[in-house]
Amino acid sequence: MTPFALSHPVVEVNTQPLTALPLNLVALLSVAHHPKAGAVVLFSGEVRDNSLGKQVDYLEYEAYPAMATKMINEIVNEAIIRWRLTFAIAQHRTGIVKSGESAVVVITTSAHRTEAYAANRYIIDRIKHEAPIWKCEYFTDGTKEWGGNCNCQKQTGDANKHIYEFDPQNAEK
Amino acid sequence: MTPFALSHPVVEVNTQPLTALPLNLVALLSVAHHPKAGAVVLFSGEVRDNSLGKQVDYLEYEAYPAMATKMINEIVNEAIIRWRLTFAIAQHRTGIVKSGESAVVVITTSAHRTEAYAANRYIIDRIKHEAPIWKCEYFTDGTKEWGGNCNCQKQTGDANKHIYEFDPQNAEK
Amino acid sequence: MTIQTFAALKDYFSTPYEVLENLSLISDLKTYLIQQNSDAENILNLSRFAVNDTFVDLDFEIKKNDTICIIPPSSGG
Amino acid sequence: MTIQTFAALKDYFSTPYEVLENLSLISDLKTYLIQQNSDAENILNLSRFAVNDTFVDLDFEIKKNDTICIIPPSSGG
Repeated sequence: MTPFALSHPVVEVNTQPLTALPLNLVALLSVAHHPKAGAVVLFSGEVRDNSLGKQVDYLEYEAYPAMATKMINEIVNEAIIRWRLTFAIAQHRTGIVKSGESAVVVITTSAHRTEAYAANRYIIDRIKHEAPIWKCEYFTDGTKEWGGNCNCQKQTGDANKHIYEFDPQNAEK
Repeated sequence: MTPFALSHPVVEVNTQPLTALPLNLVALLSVAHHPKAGAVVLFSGEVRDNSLGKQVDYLEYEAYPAMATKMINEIVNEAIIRWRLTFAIAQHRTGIVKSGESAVVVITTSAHRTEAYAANRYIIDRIKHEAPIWKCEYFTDGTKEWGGNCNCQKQTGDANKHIYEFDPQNAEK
Repeated sequence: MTIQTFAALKDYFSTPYEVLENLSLISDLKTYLIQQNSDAENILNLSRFAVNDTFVDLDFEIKKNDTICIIPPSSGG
Repeated sequence: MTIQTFAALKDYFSTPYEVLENLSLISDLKTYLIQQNSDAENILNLSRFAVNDTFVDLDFEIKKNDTICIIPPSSGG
């Protein structure tokens, strides 16, 4: 928990990379303002009510906290340096997340918008592919499935080589 | 003003493309949830404290309301169809906007994230280049400047042909 | 004929701006405005013309009672 | 030697999982685990190994008291 000053009272905003509590997008967004930032991009990954053609009841996210925390911090810091961001944060929820709730949030800010968009996309892609966090889908029919695994290795032949949907090089031009 | 039901009380959220009131990102974000949407992307264009090497006091946005409203609606609807979004909204502020305040917000939601990012970027780029909205920068030294004009025509030779920083075709692959 | 101008254009032509001549095409209007204020030539070359809230080309024929707006380059966002 | 497993891997090896043999390389551990439960071969081939919270290659030498985690493919977000 990091204390900081908002417009009036001093509030505590949970900025940990992993949290078992509901993600507070509003509080995180309020931390993101920066006088040198002309662009703020927020991504929220939310739980859909359907997956694999079945009705989703809820998801449960398991994480290996030590490595996931370290990795998310590293990814965010790398993005801050690479795109000269004024601010960046990523937070992933663990435990049960219901349909319509946010499972992960990424906020990036920069002087101009190209960098904020590119960095935001880079951070979520890397978290999704690389951070030791796993999703288990529980369906309304009572079945469950460990799901949405990163399958890049089948194509790259290396568990540490990923194919991202988005090419950050291209976004930098 | 569109009435809709939030978790508890029924509130009114201003969803007009143009507004002279401060942009309420939180209220707009609360409208954006959709049970089929796995991805929510929010862009906020905020007033920086500096521009052209000078300290910015405030900006003043002038719009031609009839055309700007029509155009923003058309751009948003085009993006909804093109990327099969579950939701999209864009709102631009008019009048005086102070440093740190949001001048424009775009929210897009879709089943998967590629579409929400691409559509969001597409909407803000088109609004910035094409909508009849003009920014006047007022500096702390007392000077002012009509600024940040779209200059694409100098390269394209056509006031209706723009060069976007971002290529939406590329983002659709 | 009355035209509306916006933003930086207002530094050259107050809004609404009265045009007393009879002009048939948008290109004639543009030529006329440059004659009135040659300093505005650059910004007029970068501006779009709208008639009844729709962008039109320079060869558009102006009808009586048309509402004409001159739209300088956008700078929203 | 004690190893930790996660997510779908827990359906094959409870966590923590005790390995009684003395094994010198991560590749030996992988071979051993496939011998214990051949159904896990596919997911083990897709998993990464971490020693003391750092990813390592298959030729990494296991030291006494190392904390070994087997990390199945990520599915966060």
